[in-house]
Amino acid sequence: MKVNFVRMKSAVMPKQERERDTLHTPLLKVRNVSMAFGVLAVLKRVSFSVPRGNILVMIGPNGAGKTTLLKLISGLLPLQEGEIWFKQQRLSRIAPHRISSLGITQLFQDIQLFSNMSVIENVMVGCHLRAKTGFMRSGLRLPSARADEQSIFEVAMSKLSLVGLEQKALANPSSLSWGQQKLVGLARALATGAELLLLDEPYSGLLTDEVDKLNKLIFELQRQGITILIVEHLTDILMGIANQVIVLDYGEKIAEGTPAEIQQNKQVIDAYLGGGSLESERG
Amino acid sequence: MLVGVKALKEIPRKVTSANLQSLAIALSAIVLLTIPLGAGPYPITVMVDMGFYTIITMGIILLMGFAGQISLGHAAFFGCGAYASGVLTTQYHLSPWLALFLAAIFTGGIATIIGRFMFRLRGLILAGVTLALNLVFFHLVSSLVGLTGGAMGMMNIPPLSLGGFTSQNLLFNYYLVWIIAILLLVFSLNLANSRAGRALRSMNVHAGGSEDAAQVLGIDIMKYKVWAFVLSAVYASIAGSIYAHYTRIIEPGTFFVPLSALVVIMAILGGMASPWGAFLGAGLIIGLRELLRESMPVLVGGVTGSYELIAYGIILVVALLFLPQGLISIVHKAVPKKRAIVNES
Amino acid sequence: MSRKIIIVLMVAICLIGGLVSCKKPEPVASYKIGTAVAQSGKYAGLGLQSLDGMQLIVDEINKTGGINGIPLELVVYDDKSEATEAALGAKKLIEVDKVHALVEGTVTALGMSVVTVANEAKVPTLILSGTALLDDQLGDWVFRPMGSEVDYILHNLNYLSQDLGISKYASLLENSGYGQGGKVFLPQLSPSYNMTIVVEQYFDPGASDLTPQLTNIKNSEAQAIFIWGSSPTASMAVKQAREMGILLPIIATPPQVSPGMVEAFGQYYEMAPSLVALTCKIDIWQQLPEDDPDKAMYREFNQLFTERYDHPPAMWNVLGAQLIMFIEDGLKRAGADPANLEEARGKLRDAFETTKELDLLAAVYTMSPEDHYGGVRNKMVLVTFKDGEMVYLP
Amino acid sequence: MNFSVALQILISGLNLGCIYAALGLGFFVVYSVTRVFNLAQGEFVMLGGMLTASFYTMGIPLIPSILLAVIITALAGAGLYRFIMYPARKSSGVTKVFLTVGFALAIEGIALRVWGWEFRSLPAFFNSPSIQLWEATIFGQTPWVIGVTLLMVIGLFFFFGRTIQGKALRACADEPLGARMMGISIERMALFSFILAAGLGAVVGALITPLTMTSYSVGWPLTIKGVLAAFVGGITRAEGVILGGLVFGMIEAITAGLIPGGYHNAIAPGILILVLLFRRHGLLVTAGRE
Repeated sequence: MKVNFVRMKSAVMPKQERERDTLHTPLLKVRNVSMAFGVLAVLKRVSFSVPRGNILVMIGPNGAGKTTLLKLISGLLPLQEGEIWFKQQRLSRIAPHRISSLGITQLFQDIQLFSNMSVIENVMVGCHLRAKTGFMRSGLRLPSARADEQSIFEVAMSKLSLVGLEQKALANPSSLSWGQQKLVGLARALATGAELLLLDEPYSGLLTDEVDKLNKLIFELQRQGITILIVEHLTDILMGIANQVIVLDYGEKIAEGTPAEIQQNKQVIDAYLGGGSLESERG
Repeated sequence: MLVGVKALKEIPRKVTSANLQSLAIALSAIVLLTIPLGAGPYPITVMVDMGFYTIITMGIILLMGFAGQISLGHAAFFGCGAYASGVLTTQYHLSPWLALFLAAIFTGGIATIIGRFMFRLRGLILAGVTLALNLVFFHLVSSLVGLTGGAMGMMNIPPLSLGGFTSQNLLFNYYLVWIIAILLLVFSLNLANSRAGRALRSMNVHAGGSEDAAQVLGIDIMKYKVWAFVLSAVYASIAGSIYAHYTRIIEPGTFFVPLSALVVIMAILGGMASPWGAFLGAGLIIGLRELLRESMPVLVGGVTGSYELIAYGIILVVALLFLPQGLISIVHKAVPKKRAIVNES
Repeated sequence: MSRKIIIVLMVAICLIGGLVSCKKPEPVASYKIGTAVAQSGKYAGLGLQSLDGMQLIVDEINKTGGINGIPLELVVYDDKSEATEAALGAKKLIEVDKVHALVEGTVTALGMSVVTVANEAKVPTLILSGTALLDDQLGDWVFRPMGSEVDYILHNLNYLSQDLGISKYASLLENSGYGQGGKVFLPQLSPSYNMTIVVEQYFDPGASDLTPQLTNIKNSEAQAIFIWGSSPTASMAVKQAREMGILLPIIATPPQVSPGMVEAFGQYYEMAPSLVALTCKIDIWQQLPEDDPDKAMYREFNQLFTERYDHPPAMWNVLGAQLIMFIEDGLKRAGADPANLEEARGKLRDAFETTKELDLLAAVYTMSPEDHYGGVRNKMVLVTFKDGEMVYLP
Repeated sequence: MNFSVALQILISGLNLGCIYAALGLGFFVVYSVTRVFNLAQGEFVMLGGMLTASFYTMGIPLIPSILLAVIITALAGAGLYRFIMYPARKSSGVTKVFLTVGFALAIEGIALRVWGWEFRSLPAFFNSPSIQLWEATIFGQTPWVIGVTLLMVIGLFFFFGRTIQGKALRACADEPLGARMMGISIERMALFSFILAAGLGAVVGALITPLTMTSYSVGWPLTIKGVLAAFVGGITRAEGVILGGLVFGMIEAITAGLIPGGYHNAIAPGILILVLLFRRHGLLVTAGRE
């Protein structure tokens, strides 16, 4: 019995359109996005675009609306105003899981690993979109379900070894260090096969050697063609890896450019850093 | 590093602790199937009842323990199966087996429709909606006298029969109920360690899951909630159909809120982390009831109803206080912890 | 530490629960009557009252040397007002306690739940419920020596049409198994008295306000109201009707004139035209004429009961008691050996089936192999209310 | 439908609505402080009714009877918190709900033991006579039900909105950590909420006994109705509970008067389900306030 009553909405593009989607058009376009919780405006007409293969870093102090923006892109919050385009597909009124199936996934600031599962199972959940086995086939353990399971497992293991944690496959996530948990979260996100990775403060709480490891990993992912959007309030670490930097302050984009440009930007230094230099901002 | 990758080419059985599970299934199957050899008809009757509770509770564990959604109205689905079976066999003269099957489909269909709307809600409010559903069901079957016999109940439901045995035979029922219970257990365990089961567990916010994380990984949480709900309703419906063909008389009072609450209590006390919890929880509560039925006349003599009620309430409270994770947590502690197999190689 | 103890206890409970239910039966030296009626849950009132009556008669019989020299034993379980528990209780009485006869079910749903069990185990069983709706379902081993609601419908309709000359009435029925009897039989039987039900209303047992229903009745052409129910709401309906100024004659069912209800609502019952109900003679036995053959019987029962329980008996006490008397009569005639269980059960069943004109407190019984329910003539009387008293209406 | 029927239905709905609203308030008080859904609330109502009726029949005047009943029931509420909910404060929400179920069962058993199965009643408070309003009737007890419910609502509003104690209570649920830092003892507040809920329940019990009579077994049906009323209006706000109770009562009165054949019992909860599905946080509570 095939178990699939997913509504095939406009979320999936026709194949031709997808092919027209060339490397030249940005992978992600955010246009005039505003967001308010009640009377509190969190984002004010923010626009930017991320070309394919870029690493975009968005910085801004706590409360600048960075996390909200990520949640709008991944669909966890409903878009109130403005447009978000992904691969020529407009993301509005699309459920988060459909957005994920289009190729966007997110690593949360608090990771949100599933503590009721082992590490490998966590990553296997990330492989959800790679198989179709439904309830009946799973429950009856049909050969097709087992084959699916095996392939999911292999993918999950490969992602886990990519982040160097295959030794911990059977551990419970809560027994890992914070840095290791971040890596598991990353492996889980990678397992979805997403083209755009949204990382919400991936560096927070990491030790120095873990930061280096993560940096290497991010470069490796970029090399594999994955586009990455990082949100961070620590700044100096990121300047080395970013292709493009955006500064948000109280919901407004106050600057955009290369790391070097941003470091020189007067407005950023005045408004956001209060006159201090970016280097001194290290927490 | 590479050693580890090699060692884990296959899904380790220990990830799913499949070896232990199969052993436990085999053992309990043997125990359950041999009990009748040594027990009189009364304990077997009690065990048949326990089987019904076990099946419904397993559904509750799928819904609450896996998907993390609460239901206080599963007696309605139990009743839905029972009444659908009853109506189809007495009014339309279908074969009881066909009726059982159709009843499950019918109940599943109803649960799908309800679930589609209901899971726009979350948390405790689901308890309210399911409770109200139970009320609606109860009053409907009590009022539809022509179809269901109303408050008096429905009688003369034909028994299930197979190879010359009918469910007028107690042992036939015993084996039928427990074989189905074990099959559903295997189904549930398979599910637990599969793509669908992981998806369910990933969104269980009460047990360390996260709906947001599940969604950004591509899981349609609405669809999975509805599926968990439908499956649990179908479990209850199957139990209900067998119950109807076994007692051959059903009345609305059986399918009311107390039963809905009872199966949730069984799920909590058995433990919601695993379908095994259903066996433990049903065993504990039914054992307790029998113990009270047996001991109270000796302790206080004569009319004991109120004492039984008091003792039952107190023991329930004590059990919930001291076993918040259910009996299964003790079993999990007793079983040696899984070691990472990579380290072994 | 204490947690471990509790856990061990929990497991022990499971095991012991299983073990004790396997215990060996004791040798049979007495006639055993098993009963699993409601001692808790919503029907506990009926169950506990009938138990009081049963226990009284059992002890009385044993004081006078038992039946044919063999003592009588009453084994009691609680059916918790649940059908599954009732069936389970019956099963336990049959299989573990090895009873010779069963008394079950204070309400229909509970009573009927043991029918299958009793017939399969071949145990003569009496069920206590008062509706005739399911009499064709009883089978070979189940008896319902309780009479039928048709009796009191006929009596009451007769009173309404002959004495009061009423042809249009309203029915106000409880949504319950008990009310279902009225729902089915009232429309069936009314035409034979040239009566029509002009409006049919329902209420939930436990409802607190029946004014919408009563307003509908008030606005109809009804000349009388037949209120049918066993919950206090059915009695409260009378109060609410009177307070709303509905001064139509009201006919009630026996539960509504039980002592507790009369105490609570008596002042409304006697508002003119005072309530009329058919009930058991026990309620007004003192007012029976001296030549009434039952008066002595009631006097004696009343004395026995009051001595033991410190309050006068009510209808359900009598019903419980007289079922034990019914069994006593059967056992006397069966003369079975209690040790030979199967034979004794068979003989007792046959004895029940040959019950002839057995005149007990509240009914006269005649049974036959074909009819396990019909030949019961309830000795019921019409009562009304006056000066705070229930008054016999000859 | 003519005027008298409509008016009578309105009055009946108001009467029922106030009863359900008053029932729901007990859930609200406990829920808003502890986030526990107390399914023993109906048993408090039962205790209140039974105790008041017992004291009253012993010859104690009405008001002292009610006061005594409220005190004893409040003690039961304190016991529920101190011996069951407090030790279980770290348990999951579902476990807590069923702890209250266990307590309720035990209370029902004790009531059956102590008072037996008999129904008990009270006369309308101070023997208030029923009133004729055009062609409709208002029972003597109905003004008392409405009035006391109103008083309880106003009292709760004042208490939660104006008094320090009440604000502290609310803070416990909204910001447990903050409340603790402010030096508020969450445990003491929770204890207080159970006492308050039990006391309110007892008052409701005394209020409805003249209308419905009471016995050991009335607790569960009342709990179920109270739960639904509380849910439909929005359990997080007192106004929501009141509105929910009134809506529920009104639906019951209308369907009881207009739907033939006993189906009206299925309709009220059915409508409630619809309300919840389309206004998922209850009638009053706006989205975003979960």
